[in-house]
Amino acid sequence: MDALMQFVFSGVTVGAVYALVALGFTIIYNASDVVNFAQGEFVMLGGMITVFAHLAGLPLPLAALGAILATAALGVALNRLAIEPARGAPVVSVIIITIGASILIRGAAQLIFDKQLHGLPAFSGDDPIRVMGATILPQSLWVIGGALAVFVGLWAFFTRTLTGKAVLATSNNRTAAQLVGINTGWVMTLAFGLSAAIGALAGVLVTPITLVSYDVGVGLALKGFAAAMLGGMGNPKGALAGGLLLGLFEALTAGYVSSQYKEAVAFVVILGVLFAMPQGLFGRAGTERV
Amino acid sequence: MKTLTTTALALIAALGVAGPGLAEIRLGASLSATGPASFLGDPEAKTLEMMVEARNAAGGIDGEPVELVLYDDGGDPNKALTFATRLVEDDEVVAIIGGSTTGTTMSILSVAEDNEIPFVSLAGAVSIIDPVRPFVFKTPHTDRMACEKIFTDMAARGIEKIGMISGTDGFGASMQAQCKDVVGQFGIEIVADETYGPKDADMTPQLTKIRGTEGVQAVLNPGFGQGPAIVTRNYHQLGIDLPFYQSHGVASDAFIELAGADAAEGLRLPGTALLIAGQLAEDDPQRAVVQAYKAEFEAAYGMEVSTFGGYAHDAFALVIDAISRAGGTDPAAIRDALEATSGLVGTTGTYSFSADDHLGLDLSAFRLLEIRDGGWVPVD
Amino acid sequence: MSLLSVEGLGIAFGGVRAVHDVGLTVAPGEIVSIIGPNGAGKTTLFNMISGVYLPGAGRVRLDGEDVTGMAPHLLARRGLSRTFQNLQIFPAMSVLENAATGFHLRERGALLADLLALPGARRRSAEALAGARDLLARVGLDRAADREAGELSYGALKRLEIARALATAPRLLLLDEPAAGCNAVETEEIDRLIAGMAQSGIAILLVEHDMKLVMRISTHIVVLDHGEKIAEGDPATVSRHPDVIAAYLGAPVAVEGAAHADG
Amino acid sequence: MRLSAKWTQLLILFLLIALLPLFFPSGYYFRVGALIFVNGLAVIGIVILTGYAGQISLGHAGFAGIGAYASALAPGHLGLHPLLAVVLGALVSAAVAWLVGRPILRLKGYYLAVASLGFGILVAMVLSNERALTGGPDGMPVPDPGLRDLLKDLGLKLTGGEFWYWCCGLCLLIGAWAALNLQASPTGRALRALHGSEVAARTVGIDVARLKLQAFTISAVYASVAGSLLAMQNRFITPDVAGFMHSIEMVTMAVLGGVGSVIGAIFGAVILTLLPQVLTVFADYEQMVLGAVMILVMIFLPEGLIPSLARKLRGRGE
Repeated sequence: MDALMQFVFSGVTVGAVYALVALGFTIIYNASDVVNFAQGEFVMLGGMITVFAHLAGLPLPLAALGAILATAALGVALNRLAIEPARGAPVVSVIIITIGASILIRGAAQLIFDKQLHGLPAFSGDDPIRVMGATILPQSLWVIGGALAVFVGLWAFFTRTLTGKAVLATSNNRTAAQLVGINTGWVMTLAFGLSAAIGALAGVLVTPITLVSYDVGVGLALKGFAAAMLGGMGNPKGALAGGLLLGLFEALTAGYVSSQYKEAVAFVVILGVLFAMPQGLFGRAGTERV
Repeated sequence: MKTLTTTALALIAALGVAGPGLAEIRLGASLSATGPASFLGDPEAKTLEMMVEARNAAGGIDGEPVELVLYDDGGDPNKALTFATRLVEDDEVVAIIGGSTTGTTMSILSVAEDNEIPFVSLAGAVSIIDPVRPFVFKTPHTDRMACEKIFTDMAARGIEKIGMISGTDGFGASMQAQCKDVVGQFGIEIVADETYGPKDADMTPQLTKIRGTEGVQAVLNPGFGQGPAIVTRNYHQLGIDLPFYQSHGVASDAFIELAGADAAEGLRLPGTALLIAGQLAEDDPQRAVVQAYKAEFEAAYGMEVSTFGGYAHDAFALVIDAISRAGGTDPAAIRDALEATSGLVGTTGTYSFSADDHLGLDLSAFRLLEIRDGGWVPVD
Repeated sequence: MSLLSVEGLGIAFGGVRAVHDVGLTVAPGEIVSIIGPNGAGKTTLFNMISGVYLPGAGRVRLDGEDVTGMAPHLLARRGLSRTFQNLQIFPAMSVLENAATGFHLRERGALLADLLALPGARRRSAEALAGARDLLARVGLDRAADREAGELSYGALKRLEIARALATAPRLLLLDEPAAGCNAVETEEIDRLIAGMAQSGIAILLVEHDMKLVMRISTHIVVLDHGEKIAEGDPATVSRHPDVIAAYLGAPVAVEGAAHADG
Repeated sequence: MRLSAKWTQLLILFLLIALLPLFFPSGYYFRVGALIFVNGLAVIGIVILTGYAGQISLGHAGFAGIGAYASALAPGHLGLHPLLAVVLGALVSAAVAWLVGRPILRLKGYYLAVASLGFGILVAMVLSNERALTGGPDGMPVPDPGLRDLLKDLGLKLTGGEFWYWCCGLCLLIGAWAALNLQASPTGRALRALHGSEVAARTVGIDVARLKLQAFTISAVYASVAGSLLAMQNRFITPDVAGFMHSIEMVTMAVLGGVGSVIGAIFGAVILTLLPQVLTVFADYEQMVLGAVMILVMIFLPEGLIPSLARKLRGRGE
């Protein structure tokens, strides 16, 4: 029982990390049908900039805020310079563009920062909290809380605010959105800025747990992407559920089956879900229009 | 179509131009300065560049300047093979240093053997020098020796059953296999054998399993990068109070910082003299070499010196020593001189090669260290 | 006996009944037209008959065999082909190649033979291209054969779709607004083309907004409104049917005018 | 007309392969050439899958991994001649592609991308974890096929680099020939048709699922043979060959050069293989240059370098 509890804690911690990355994917996808493979680099930048600003003497909250703003600005620039000019390109081209952006950002980061691993102090100390014989670190609660807060924020944004609905409208039909007076250029700017900011926030929150270096983005993006697809791309509910499920699968497989093949089991589960539900758990089902 | 041909020719011309100018003694290196193994290759590349510069400032080898042709293979064995070919065929180097990882080393190795160019590897696997290949040498201890060092200490503490948690990256997987291979000789049994991915964020499930395994008396974690730091924290988080061992893969001050001094307190690992440069006894043979390298490197780059940079330091010292003894740049003569190396003091240990030993280190080169109060303390 | 018979066909999207309880039959050589205002469910009906949508209710029979919900490529093997209201051409291929895909059922063969360009594969391909050239001549596109299909005008693409559909040697052809976007001359050509196809024994099911065309060539007309069949019969009967007139703006004179307005 | 276009492309390719060695100052250039040809071969597979049939795979390196490890394992474990091992690898890849492709090709766009990516990662993971068989992440040696010795007996003495240059060059020519055959064949037309419009393709009787599967299988065979060739000439192989980055590299080469064109895609392989070799002096900037090239080409030459440039030239001519 203690063991199961510990596996669940671990799964939820890791799952919240995945969910935070997956949530970052949803806004851009909702506004433009683009899956941004550079999302992992936003997470990396959030962590790296905070670390270096903190080292330079800024207090942690200020460093984190600066990192989030800087990364958001980079997200906006990415949209302006690389995504907007290629609007209407096929999926393969967009994949290549965003992967190119991720390689570019990673290459720049290794020059601007360094190739070393870095950590941040945990926000509320390192003393583990004991619950039913298992332990969890306070920082895990920060990550879980962050994922929930971002989820609630996004959910409210898309369903309760006019701007959020404008984002969805832009994704459904850009021309129609323009006709009803939505400034689609601004919507795209907003979407990339927000996505990058969420990614950077994820970086700030998880760095005390996972550590950060210039090349952590790829792994995080892959897991976040897989989690988002599992849940159904574009749906905040799907991102949260997909991330937590993926984390729990890995932890339980590591605990009860084989730690060596925990990721393999996770991927097999994702493949299985996609075969049964090609749009993911909470995805929009589309009818072919002829 | 004409444009295509012109472009192709222009590119080929560019390839040629990219080669170096003339120099008397040309050394080649292919290291993983970027990519997943950059924690190895980056300090290695920095070390080589620094040492070549220092050497030339001091007049080179017998008055001849040394030129270093350095390529970054990014940890990709396929690229390493291409660069090795380039070093041999195009740059016409007299010796090669490199192969930060076992995979890249195995690729370079075939080129070096075919072309009879001496090659000093910086990778850990025992298969590099066993069986002995005429032109292939290496400077780091083998992973097997690290395992032996750790198991010797465990046996001395009366430990008989251990749990192991290894990274699935090249370093962790290789050491895991070597440790399983030799553990029996020490009367120790591995009763729990877990792994984690190199980018995993939490290893409490694996550690919980190990803790729950009957009879575990100590835990060993072979790996490098963030994995061992996270394992160490999780170990502390779960409140496991069994003796805890890490590998030489994390032998650096940065590790203590990343894992947290609290969590790392009391853990042991096999390291080199570099980690305790300041504590070395006056009569320690390595004292002068180690302190000089540490001071130079830290002054040149403003970052902490690492065990891995030390491997490159030793490889360069060995090759320079062999060239000056060979009295020329004939690769075969350099090889013979390398094999005749005896008692050369490096940062890793004291090297003495022979026809059937191309590593030239013994277990005494490893020092078993314990982390106490955020610093390293030798325990033997 | 009729080639196609449809009984009680219906489908709903998200609770909205798009088509409800529609039945019709088409015999070889017959031209059956489906008319009705925009949104009456004509294209949805086509999509169900041709296997693009799975019907929620009812039966589709071809030669008396139940083919309800059968995949389109299997229906094609049974002799059913169609064109599309919103063009579905292959824009990156040449006009000739577009038409040649219609010969797929006859030219397809061993994959290996195609990879190695064995004589059999080359012969099949050459035959398909020759056949496609003939069909392009028949729809008046022979001069555009080597152009990229994406460059053609709307009306030309409509004819290209007909050529491609004809290439499958259909026994039943579903034409979705073949004359839309065509000028008067082109419409007349299409008119002749359809009549010719019917004469050669092909059963034709037609959706068309050009009422002159429909009245001229149809042997039978089915009128849909709000997804339900409100009338059917020969052109003369249908054009006098009060419900039809009501559906089309509610005035007797509006039948033809309305059709042009919303074409 | 089409036939002659095919032979023009093949002739250019042949002349480049045959004549470039005249300008090679050292054996290293043969090695680079051989690498380009191996990458080119793998990339032709992507042309068939993505360029012709319009399907995405981010896991094709998995098949290269199967081919490479077949070459490494089959001679020792099954006693097969290394050349037969290549064939075995191709057959296993085809079989795996057939089985995996059935379910995953039902997915579209990003969902197909993530499913194929998952497949590739699974293969890399198995190769990395099954240490007893594959040597784990450290890799394993690959036996030499002995063809060089055979040629030596026939009086043709070649260095290793030269031999693999000609061998891979020949394989690339054959691969390009078959892909060009396919493009103009009934199957190729059907593939390109379903790329244009799946609905319309179905209505002319094209069995879309089956044809996608055929394209996936053929492209897997290309990747597998390329993996085998790479393993045999490197004489050592690590699971990197099946890694995610290798999959991305294959797709990038194809898309950069022009995924709809065999020659274009091969040109993409040329660029991406040469890039790290040309940039060795600026190794620190290599990643940034690569990323920038990927973005810029996709924005300004969306069809890829060769087709976009060809179109521009044609536009100027008219």
